[in-house]
Amino acid sequence: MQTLDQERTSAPPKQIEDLSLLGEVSHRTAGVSRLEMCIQCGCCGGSCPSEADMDHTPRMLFAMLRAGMRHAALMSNTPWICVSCYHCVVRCPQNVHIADVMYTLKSMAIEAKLYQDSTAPDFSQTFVDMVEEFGRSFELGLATRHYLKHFPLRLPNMAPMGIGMLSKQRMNITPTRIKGIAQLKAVLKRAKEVEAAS
Amino acid sequence: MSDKPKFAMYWAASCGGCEIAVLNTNEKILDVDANFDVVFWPVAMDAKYKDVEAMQDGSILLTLFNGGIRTDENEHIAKLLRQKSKILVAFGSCANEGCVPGLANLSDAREIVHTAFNTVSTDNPKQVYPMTSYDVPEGEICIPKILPTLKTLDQVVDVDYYMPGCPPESHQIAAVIDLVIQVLQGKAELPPKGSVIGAGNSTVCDECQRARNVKTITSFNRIFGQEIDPDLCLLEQGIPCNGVATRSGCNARCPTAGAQCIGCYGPAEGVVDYGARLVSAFASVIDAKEPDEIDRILDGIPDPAGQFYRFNLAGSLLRAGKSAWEKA
Amino acid sequence: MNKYILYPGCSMESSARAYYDSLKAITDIIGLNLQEIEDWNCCGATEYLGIKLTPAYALISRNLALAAQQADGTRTVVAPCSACYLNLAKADYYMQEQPVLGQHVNEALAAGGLSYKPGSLDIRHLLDVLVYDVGLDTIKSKVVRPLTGLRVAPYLGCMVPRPDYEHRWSDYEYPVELDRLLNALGADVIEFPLKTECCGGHMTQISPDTAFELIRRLVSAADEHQADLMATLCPMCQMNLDAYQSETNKFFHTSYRMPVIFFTQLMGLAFGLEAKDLGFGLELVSARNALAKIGIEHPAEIPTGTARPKKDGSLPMPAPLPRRNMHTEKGKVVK
Amino acid sequence: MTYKFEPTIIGFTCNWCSYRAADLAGTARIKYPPNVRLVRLMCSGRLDPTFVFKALASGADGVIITGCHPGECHYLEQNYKALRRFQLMRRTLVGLGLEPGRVKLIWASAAEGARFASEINIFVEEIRALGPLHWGVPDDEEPSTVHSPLSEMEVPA
Amino acid sequence: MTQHGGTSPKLALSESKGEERIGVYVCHCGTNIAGVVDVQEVAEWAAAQLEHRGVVIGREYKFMCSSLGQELIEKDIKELELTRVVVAACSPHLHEHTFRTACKNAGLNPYLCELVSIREQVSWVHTDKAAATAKAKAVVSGGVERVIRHAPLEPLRVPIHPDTLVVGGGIAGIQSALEIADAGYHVYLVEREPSIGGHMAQFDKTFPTLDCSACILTPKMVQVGTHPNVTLLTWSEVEKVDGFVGNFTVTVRKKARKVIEDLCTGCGICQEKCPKKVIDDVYEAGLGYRKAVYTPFPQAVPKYPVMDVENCTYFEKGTCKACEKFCPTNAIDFKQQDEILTLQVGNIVLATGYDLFDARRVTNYGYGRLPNVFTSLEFERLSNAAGPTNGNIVLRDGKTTPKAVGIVHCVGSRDRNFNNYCSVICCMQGLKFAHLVHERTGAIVYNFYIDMRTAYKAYDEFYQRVLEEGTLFVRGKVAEITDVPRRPDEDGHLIVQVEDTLAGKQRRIPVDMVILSTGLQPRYDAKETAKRFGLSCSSDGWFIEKHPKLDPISTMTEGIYIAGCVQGPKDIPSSVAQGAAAAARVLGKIQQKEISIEPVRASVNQDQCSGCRICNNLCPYNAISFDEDRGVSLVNAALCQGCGTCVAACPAGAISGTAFSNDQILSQIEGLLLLNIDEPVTA
Repeated sequence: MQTLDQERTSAPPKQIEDLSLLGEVSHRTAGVSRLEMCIQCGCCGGSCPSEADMDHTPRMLFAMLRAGMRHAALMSNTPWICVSCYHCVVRCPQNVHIADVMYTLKSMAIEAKLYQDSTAPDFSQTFVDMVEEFGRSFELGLATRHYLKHFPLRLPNMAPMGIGMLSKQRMNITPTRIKGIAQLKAVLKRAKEVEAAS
Repeated sequence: MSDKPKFAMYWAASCGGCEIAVLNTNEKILDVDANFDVVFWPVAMDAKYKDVEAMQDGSILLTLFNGGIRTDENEHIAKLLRQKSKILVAFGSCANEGCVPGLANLSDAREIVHTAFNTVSTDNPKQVYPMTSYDVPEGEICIPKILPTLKTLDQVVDVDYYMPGCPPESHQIAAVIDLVIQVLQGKAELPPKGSVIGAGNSTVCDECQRARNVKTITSFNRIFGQEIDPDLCLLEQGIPCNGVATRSGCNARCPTAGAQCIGCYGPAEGVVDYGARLVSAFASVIDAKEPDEIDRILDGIPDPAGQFYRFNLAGSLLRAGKSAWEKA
Repeated sequence: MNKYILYPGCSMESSARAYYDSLKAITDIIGLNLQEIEDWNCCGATEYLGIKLTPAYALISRNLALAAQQADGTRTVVAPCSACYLNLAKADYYMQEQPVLGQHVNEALAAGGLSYKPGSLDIRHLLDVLVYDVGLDTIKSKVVRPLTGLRVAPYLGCMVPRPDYEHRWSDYEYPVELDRLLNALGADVIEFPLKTECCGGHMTQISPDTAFELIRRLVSAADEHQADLMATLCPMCQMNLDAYQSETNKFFHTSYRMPVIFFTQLMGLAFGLEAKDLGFGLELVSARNALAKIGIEHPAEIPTGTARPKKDGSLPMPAPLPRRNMHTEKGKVVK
Repeated sequence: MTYKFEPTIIGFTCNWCSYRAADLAGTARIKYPPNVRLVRLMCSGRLDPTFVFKALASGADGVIITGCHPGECHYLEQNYKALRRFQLMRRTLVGLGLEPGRVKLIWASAAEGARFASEINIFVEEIRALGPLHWGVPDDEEPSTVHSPLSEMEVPA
Repeated sequence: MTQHGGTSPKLALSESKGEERIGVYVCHCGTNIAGVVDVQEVAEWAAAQLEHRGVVIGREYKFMCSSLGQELIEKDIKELELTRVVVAACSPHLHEHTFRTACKNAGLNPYLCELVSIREQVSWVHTDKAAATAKAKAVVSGGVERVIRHAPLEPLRVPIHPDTLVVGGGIAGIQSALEIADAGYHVYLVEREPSIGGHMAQFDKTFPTLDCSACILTPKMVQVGTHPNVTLLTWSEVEKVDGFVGNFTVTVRKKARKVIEDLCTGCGICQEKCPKKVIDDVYEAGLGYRKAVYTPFPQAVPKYPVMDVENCTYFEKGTCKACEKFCPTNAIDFKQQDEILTLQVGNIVLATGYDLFDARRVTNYGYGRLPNVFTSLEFERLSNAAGPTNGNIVLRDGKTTPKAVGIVHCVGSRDRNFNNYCSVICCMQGLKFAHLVHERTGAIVYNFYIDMRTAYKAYDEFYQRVLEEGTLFVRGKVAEITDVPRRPDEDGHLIVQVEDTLAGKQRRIPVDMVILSTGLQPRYDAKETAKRFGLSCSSDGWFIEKHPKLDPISTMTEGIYIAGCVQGPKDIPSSVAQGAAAAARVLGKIQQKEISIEPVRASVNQDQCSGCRICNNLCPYNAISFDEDRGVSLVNAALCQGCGTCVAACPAGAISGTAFSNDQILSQIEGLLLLNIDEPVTA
C-alpha cells in the first residue's frame, strides 16, 4: 500500500490535470455525486463495516482525490472492500453519493489497470461476462471459476457448502439463457459505444 | 351655397347604425339643417369624393366620422376629411375603438377574405376571389384593397373629439348638436381637444339603478337559464356585466332592461386598456384561493377575449394582431 | 386484487428458491397478483456498476423498459430481492436526477428497440407492498397458526432501507416494517439492533475473512438475543448467513446454529401451509428445532429486547418517535 | 445585419419578498441572464394587467410576475388577488393569440435569492424556446399604392 | 381631460418632452458596479440619448453615496435647476433615503428622486459586460421615464402608541422588557409557559464563566415580575395582530390557570397535595416529574401555579379536588375560563426563542432506544442542583455514576438530513459538559467534534482549560452509538463508533454515558407565528431580519423587532445584546412620538367612481368604505397601507395610488424597453 507520504515523495511532479481528478470522478458517477461537498467529517469511515480491511477510509480517499493523487487513489483497495451497505450514504451530512463514487473508482481503476489485488476485479468481470453471455447470473459457474482461480486452497473447506447447495438444488447445474439475449447484447454494445463517446 | 358652417358625416367600416342614431334625434335634425350646410353625407345625399377634394382645406366646420379603417378607401377618405375639416369627431364605437369590425383583428386579413368567399355558406365552386383591379373592355375596374388590420380613426389621423357608443345615444347626439350650435352662437366654449364628448365621466354603474353590495363571485353564468333578481346588480348574480368598466352616458340602458352591459361606450376616462380593467376587476372579486377552484370559476367565461374586447379590440394595447406562432 | 409487475431476479430461481416457492404459495391467500416480467435479465447485482456505468444502467433499464411495455393497468414493479430492488430503484432515480444518464441509457436501449422514460414506474420492495398495500390487518386476518413462542430476529440487511431515495421506509437504520409484519404473524419479535447491518455482500467471494467477521457479528448478536431463527428478505443475506455459517464457525472456532429463513416462509407457516411447500429444508442450517417450538406448549416467558430500567429511582425515557415518513417531514418536530 | 434573438423580459416584483430576493441574489452574487428587467411594485396585488399588456405591446417577449408565497403576503392576502388576475389574464392573452407560456407567475420569499435566480434562468430559456413575440403591428404591410384614382369612384352607399 | 384610450404610446412620450430638467447619476460603487458595467458609457448615453426626455446632465462618480457624491447632486440641483434626479446605484432598500435627503437639502422635494438598482440587479448578477451595460442603460431609461411622472409628496406622520408588546419571556425578552420599562414606558410581556425564564432557567452553568444560570437569571425575573411598568401575561398567547407601526391592536388569549391570581399566595400547598404525577416534558426536559397543578420551578415568576387540565384527576374523573380542599385562600377555581385581552401597542419585540432539535430523529445515535444516551437539555437538568437528581450526574438507572462519557457535537446540525446550519452554541455547550462531568464524576470524557468553533471572548480559553483537564478530543462525526459489543471489553457499554479523522482509522470507544450536544431549531410553530405577525422566515425557519449585517434587529415590517434565537441560533450574551438593542430601537421610536412613513397611499376620484363596489372587500385593513348617500367608495388614508391592490382592481380607473401610479409604472416599462438586447450576428 502506498501511503500519503510515499505519494508525496515518490510520485512524479504533479500534473495540472490531476487537479481535475475530483471533477472527473464526480462527472463519471451516476446521479449527482456532490463529491465536492465533502466536509471531511469522517462519518463515512466511522460507519463502514469493513473499514478495518481498507487502505484508506472513504473520507481520506476523497481528500486524496481532492489533492489530485490519482495513482494512490486508484491503487487504494478501499472501493474494492466497500460492501455497498449504504450506511455512509444515508448518514453523510452532505448527501455525497459515496457508494456510487466507489463504483466509479473501481471502473476507473480497471480502466487504468491500477489495483493491487485482482480478486475483486476478476470476480466482477467474471460475473459480468456470464451476464453478458446468458442474460442471467450463473452462480455455480461463477463460484467455481472464481474460487479455482483465487482461493484454490479454500476450495476443500468450501466443498461441503457447495455440495449442500447443489444437493438442495439451490444452484443450477446449467446456466439459463434469456430469449432476448441478442437484444440485450445489442443494447450493451451500444451502451459501451455511448460510454466511450461521452 | 349658403354661408352657414359646413357639416359632413362619413361612414367607413361600420353598420350604418350611427346614421340611424343621428336621424333618431327626431326634430333636432332640423337644427342641424338650420345651422349647417350639409356638404357631404353619403348615406343621406349624393356626393363625389372629388367634390370634397375640391374643397378648401379646413372648410368643413364639423365632420362626424363613423366606422373603422378597414380598407385603403377608408383610410384615404379619413385623411381627406381630416384635411378638409376644422373639427373631426370620431363618432361611434367603430371610429373610436374598432367595435365589432375590430374583432376581425383576431384573424389574418387573408383568413377573413377566405372565410367570406370560401366557406360552407358561400357557394364558390370556382374559387373566385375579388381582385383589387380587373381589366374589362371598358377599362380597369378597381375596388378598395383590404388592410392587414382594422384601425381606429385616431390610429390614422389626428382626431379632435371622441364620441363613443354603439351607436351613440340619440339624446347624447342631440346634446352635442346643441353644444356646437351654442358655440357657434358664442354662448359656449368647445371642450379641450382630445376630449370625449356626449358621454359621462364615470362608468355605467353610476347610472344603473340596481342595488349594489360588496361583491364575491363564486361562479359566472350566462344570463338565460336562471332566475335574475331585477333589482340587484347583475355582476353580483354572476352575470359578467361589463358596466363596471364601461363609460357612462347611455343611462345604463342594457342593465335597466335586464341585459348585461357589453361595453359599447368603451373605457372610462384615463383608462389605457379597457379589457385589462375588466380582467382585473372580475378576477379581484372571485371568491377562491386555490388555482383549481379559480379555474373552475373562470370556466364560466368561455371566451375572455370576446367578453372583454368586444368593442375595444382595435383600440386595445395589444390590438390583437396575430402573433407569429399561429401563422402556418 | 392488487396487481403488480414482478421482477424476481436470478437468485429466486436458484439459491433463494425457498423465497420464491413460499412467495408463490402465499400470494393467493393475501390477494396479491404478481405478473412476472417476460424475459427479464439479471440486474447486474453490485458487480456491473463497478465496471462500466452506462452498460450497467442499460442492463438494469432493459428490465424497466420491458416492465413498462408489459405493464397492464399498473405502474408498480415489485422486487423481492434487495439488490434487484435497489438497482431498479436507483436506476430510475438517478436517470431523473441526472437526465444525461437517462439519455445515454435510452440511446443504448434504442439499439434493442426499447425505451424507458425515467419516473414512469414505481419500484417497490415486496415487504413495502405487503405492509403498506396489502396491509397488516389483511395479513393478520389470514393467520390461522400464530407463530406464538417463536423468537424471531428480523433482519433486513442494507439495500432495502438504504439509500431509500424515494422515502418509502420508516427509517434508514431501524425500520420497523418487518418487525410489525412478524408481529402480525404472532411471532415474538426480538428488538434486533443489527437488523440493517451488513451481511458481507460479495465479500464472501472477494475477501472471505472480511465477510466472516460481518457474518459472525450478526449471528452472534441473534444468538445473544436468544433468537430461534433470523427472518430475512434478501437472498444474498440468506445465502451468506446460512451457507457460510459453518465456514464462519470454523474460522472463529464457534458453534452457532442459527437458522436463517425468508419472512415469506414464516408467513406461509402462519397461514397454515405445510412447511414442505414453503421451501423449508432448503436451508443449510436447519430450522427443525425452531419449528418444533411452534404449536407445542407455550415456553416460559423470556424477557424480550433490552429491558427498560426499573421504575424506582430511574429516570424516564423519551417517548418513541412516530415513524412512517419521518424523513419527508423534515424539520417538523413531533411532540 | 441579422440579430441573434435574445428575449427581453419584464419582471414585476413585490417590494417585500421577490424584490428582496432579487437583492439577495445580488448580494450572494448568484448569476442569471441579463434578459430580465425588473419593476418594483409594493405588492403583487398592485399588478394591473395593463402593465403586462403594456410590456408585451412595447417589445417584451415575456413577463414574469413574482410575489410572496400564498399565505405569506406582507399585506395579508393580496397575492391571492394577483393569482386570480393572473389566471384570468393568461386566459385572455391566449384568446388574443398569445402563447400561455409568455406570462408566468412564481412565488419567491425574501429569503429565496437562489430560487429567484433559478426561476429567471428557467423562464429566460422558456421564452428563448418560444422565440420573439411578433404582434402583427398594424403598420406591418402598408397597402400598395391605390391603382385607380379613388375620386372617380362612385361613393358606395 | 386626459388622453383617450387607444392613443399610441409614442404620442404619450412626446407630450412631456423637455418639461422636466433631469440629472442622471451613475455610481461606480468602487468596482462593485464599475467592474461589470461601463458606468461612463451609461452616463454619457443617458445625457445624449435621453436629452429629448429632459436629461440635462449625466454623471458618474466613484461613490455616489459618499458625502462628496451627494454634494455633487446638490450642487447640480441648484446650478442646473434640476427638477428630477435619477441615481443608478444600489438597491433602494439601502440608499433611497440617502439620495432623497440630498435632494431635500438642495431644496428639491425628496420624492422627485428615483434610485434604480444597477448593483444587486445588474453588476452583481451578470458577467457579460456589454449585456450588463445595456441592461443598466435600460434600467436608467426606466428610471428617467418614471421620475418624469413623479409628483412632489410629503411623508405621512403617524403617532406612536407608547406601549410595547414583548412576546417571549426568555432572557432576550426579559432584557428587552426591562430596558423599556426602566426607561419609563409600559410593556406587556406575553409568555406561553406558566413562568418566564425560558431555556436559560433550565441550565445549570453558563459558559465560559461557569456562572450559575439561576443565580444570574432569577434577579432579572423578579424585576420583571415586580416592575410597575410591566404587565406580565404568562400562560398566554398572542392570537391576532392588526394595525401597523405605532398602532398595533393585539389580541391575547390568557389561558385559564384555574387559579385565582388575586387570592393565590404561591404557598405551594396545592402542588404538594396534588396526587397526580406527570412527566415534565418542558422544564425537566422529560427527565423529571411535576404535579397536575404546578409551578415549573421554585423560582418561577409569577409564583402562581397553573393547572394542567389534561392530566388533572378531577377533569379526568370528576373527583379529587385535593388542591381545592387544601388551598388556604380558596384560590382554586375549576370553572375559570380563558380570557381574551385586547392590547394597544406601538411597537412589538418578538423573542420567541428556539426548540431543541429532536434527537430521536438521528436513529443511529439511539436516543430514545438506548437509555444512557442523553440530550443536552436532559444533561442540563441532570447536572442542575435543582434537577431530578439534585445535580448528581448518573445514568438513567438513577444511581450509577458513569466512568466514561462521550459528548457528541453537531447533533442535528450541519447535516443536510436534518438542519443544514451550525447551531453556534453546541461546541461551547459540549465543552461545558465535559468540564462538568470531569469536575463532578472524574470520568474519562471524550468530545467528538467535526470542527471546534470557539469564536468570541474567552471561549477559546475555555477550550484550552478543558483540554488541560484531560478531556480526550476525537475529530470525527460520530457514525453510530450502539450497545452491541464486538469485543469482550465492549460488553455492557455503549460503544461510540467514529472515524478518528486525524488518525485516519475507525475507532469503537466504549463509554457508559453519551451526551448529545443537540442543536437548536426554530420553534415548531415559527411559521404560524411569522404569519400572525406578518413576517417571513428563512427556508430554515428562522425569522428574517431587515439586513443581515446592518440591521439584524428590525424586520421588514416596521414596528416589529426580533431578539434572541428567533432570528437564529445564538448564545446568552448575544441574546441579551439583541434584546437590549431591540429595546433601544423601540425607545427611539416612542420618543419620536410620531414617525414618518412612506406616502404610498390610494385615493378615490369621486367624480369618476361609479360606486360599483368592486374594491369594497379587497382591503385587508378595511380602509375602503362605501358612502351609501353619495354612492361612492372612499379610502381612509390613515388605514391604507399602500399595497395598491384596489388601484389595480378599479374598473373605472377611479382609484389612484401615490408613488406607484399607473402613469409612473407604465412609463417605467416603456423606458425599460427602450433598448432591446438582441446581439448582432456577424454574417
